[in-house]
Amino acid sequence: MFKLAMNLLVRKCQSSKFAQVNTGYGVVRAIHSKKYLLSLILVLAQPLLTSCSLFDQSVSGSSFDSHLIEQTHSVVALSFEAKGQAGLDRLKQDRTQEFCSTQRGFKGSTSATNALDPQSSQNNSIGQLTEQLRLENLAMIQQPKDGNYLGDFKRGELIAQDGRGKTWTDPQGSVNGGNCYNCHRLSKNEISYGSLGPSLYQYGKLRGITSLDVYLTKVKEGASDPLIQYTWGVLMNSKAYDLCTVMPRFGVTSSASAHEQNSPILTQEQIKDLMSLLLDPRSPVND
Amino acid sequence: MLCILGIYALTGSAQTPQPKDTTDAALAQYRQMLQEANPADLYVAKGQALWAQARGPKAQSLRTCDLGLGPGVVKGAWVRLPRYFSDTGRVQDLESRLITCMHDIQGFDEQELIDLDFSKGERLTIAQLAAYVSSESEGMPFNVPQTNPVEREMYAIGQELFYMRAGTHDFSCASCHTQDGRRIRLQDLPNLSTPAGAGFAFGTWPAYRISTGSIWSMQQRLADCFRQQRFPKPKFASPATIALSVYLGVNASGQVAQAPGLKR
Amino acid sequence: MSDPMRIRLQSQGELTTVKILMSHEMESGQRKDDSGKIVPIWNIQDVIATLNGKVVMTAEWGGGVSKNPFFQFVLKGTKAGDKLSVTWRDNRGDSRTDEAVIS
Amino acid sequence: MINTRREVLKKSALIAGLLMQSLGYMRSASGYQQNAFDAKTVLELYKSLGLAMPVESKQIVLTTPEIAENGAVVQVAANTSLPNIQRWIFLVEKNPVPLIAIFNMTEQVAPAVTLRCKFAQTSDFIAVAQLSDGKVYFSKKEVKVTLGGCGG
Repeated sequence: MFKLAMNLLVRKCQSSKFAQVNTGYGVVRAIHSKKYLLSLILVLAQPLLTSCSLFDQSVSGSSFDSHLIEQTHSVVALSFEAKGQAGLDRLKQDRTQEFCSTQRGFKGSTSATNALDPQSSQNNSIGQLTEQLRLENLAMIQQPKDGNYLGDFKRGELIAQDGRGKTWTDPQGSVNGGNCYNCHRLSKNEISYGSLGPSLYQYGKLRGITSLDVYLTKVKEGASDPLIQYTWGVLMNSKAYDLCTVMPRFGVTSSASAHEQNSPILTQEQIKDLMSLLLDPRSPVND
Repeated sequence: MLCILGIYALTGSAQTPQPKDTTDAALAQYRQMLQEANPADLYVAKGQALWAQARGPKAQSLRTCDLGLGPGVVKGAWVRLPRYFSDTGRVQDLESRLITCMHDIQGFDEQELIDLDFSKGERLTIAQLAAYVSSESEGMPFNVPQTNPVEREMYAIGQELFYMRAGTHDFSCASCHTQDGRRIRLQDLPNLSTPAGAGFAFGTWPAYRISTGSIWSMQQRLADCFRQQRFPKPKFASPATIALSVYLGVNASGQVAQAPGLKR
Repeated sequence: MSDPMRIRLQSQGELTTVKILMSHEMESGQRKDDSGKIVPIWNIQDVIATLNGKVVMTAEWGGGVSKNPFFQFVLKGTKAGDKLSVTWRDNRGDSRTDEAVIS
Repeated sequence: MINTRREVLKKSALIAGLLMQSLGYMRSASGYQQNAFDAKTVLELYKSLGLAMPVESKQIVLTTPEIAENGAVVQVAANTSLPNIQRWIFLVEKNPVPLIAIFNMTEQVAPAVTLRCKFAQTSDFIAVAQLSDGKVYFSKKEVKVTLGGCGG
């Protein structure tokens, strides 16, 4: 019965909002004229509020206006069209995306503060949710099938330079780039780098990989070496370390972001090449 | 576990001196040289001529087009857009309002204009008209109205959209545009949540794009942002893009209009 | 029909700086289209500037000049009322002349 | 802003006459030097223009950006204190076609010219000054062309 009521409400919401709007051009008029009716429905159906929305109130947190979020999603549904490989399914958010849409501080800073300080965060529900979602992301990380974490730094540099992939103008099935230079400084010679993320110049060198011997030892102990594990993990799924970081999850797909036959942005082989770019003492990053 | 991760955190300890200042200074020099003469002026001239020219199935000019300050008033109209129009019953940005005028006055088919590609045919016309109209507000402060409840609603929706994370890369507008002084590659990323950043962004489109050698409108700018965001394609003059424009325009309140701009 | 140039003049004493924006594709002849075919060169080849009917400068341009070209030079010994005329001609035989008067 | 642009009246006999005169001048006096614009290297280019090997001169001052955010539009300028300059030749050394432009100067213009040109990659910009006595000088400056935009 409850489910039926919810379904009815969903249909009610949709029919009231989609009435005049098949061009996507008259939506605001539609929202305007139906506004009070819609508000009334929402007030009467307070416990069912979220059924109009993609949002789950337990995820979005209580400080957000569910009516507004629901309106926003209606506007989104009317405003976008699938093009090339960019289908409308991309607008469906997973729990991490939903939650992080409500966390509005900037999360890509170069400061060392980790958003996941368990001391302060576990005292409140947002903190608990953050930790829960972070662990979900951590569980998504796969280790390399062959136990080898490293590839070729020269290929890694090309992947780091390449910012293409997954847009509606990129051909389906084309190889995606890593976008690394968009946000990070990596090598000494490339001056065209962004500053949304921290500098990764001398990433390996600054973390103790001072010689080829050290590097080769780490290669051997990849599965148990903390630096290898951390670097691999961040490249595979940055959200496992800092939930709302602006860095994409390069090696995993969540249930909701299971776009394009479930393919992550980068393959495991590409991520291995990026590992070498960051860690190999012969890489331009560690020059 | 978290302690170990902290030591190696990608954020933080890897800071080394970056030669950013010299690069930024050199880029500023490059941009300054091009500001001396902006090819967008060529499109302003075309837009001005198109505004006055009898065109469309009804062979009329746009001299009676109401951009919000009354029929035919162009000066100062752009810094008060998007706004609510009672004749259409919705909030419109400059480009959607131009479509209304081209339909009502000149007899063009609205849906055809919406379905065209950017930079082609009548859509290039719209971009040129937008360049002209925006140039007629040069130096004026933004004053995008929030008097009508629908205008306030559109602002709130625009803000939600700005922070909405989705797609293959988990990006939102906010991912790149909520901090001061950041770049993507060498391009400055304005902080669109501040008046200065929103003024710089909203107040300089339409702009001449060096990389494409053409005039780009705000609608085209937003569409390409969504492309890079790995979202599906926003429809031209769709409510989502207009809501975002309201968000940006209101955030830019008091900032001086400098369009048409010149961009990479 | 070609679009008009934008000519700006800034005089200081007897020197006048001439800034010209021209509307032209300036296709380099090096670029490939989506199907991989070279887009044929289409560029302004000749530019001529006259002051009161007398030639003061000519130029030959290749496909390496940027799209919507910007070109600046300085006239000497100018006075108010002098009339500058600028003409370009491209490799398709299209041409355009615009004028400006020194104030 | 000083803006005295005027649209040409297409039917003006005066302008039409001037146009004819101008084009006539261009064909007779200079003639487009296609060979020079076909040259693939700087040396080939000097040869096709019949120039002596230019000598580097500090009296040529170039104004170029150190870094170009986009190689499609790079503003370059040359000025000189050398006397009696007859021609400026602008080159971008590493372009597939190095020759950008030739300016034939007269005494009615100052020896300063500014132009926007394309850089296919990081390259030296070279400005060659040919004087009326036939002597040839040059100056060069590197412009770094960077990758830009989200697409890399």
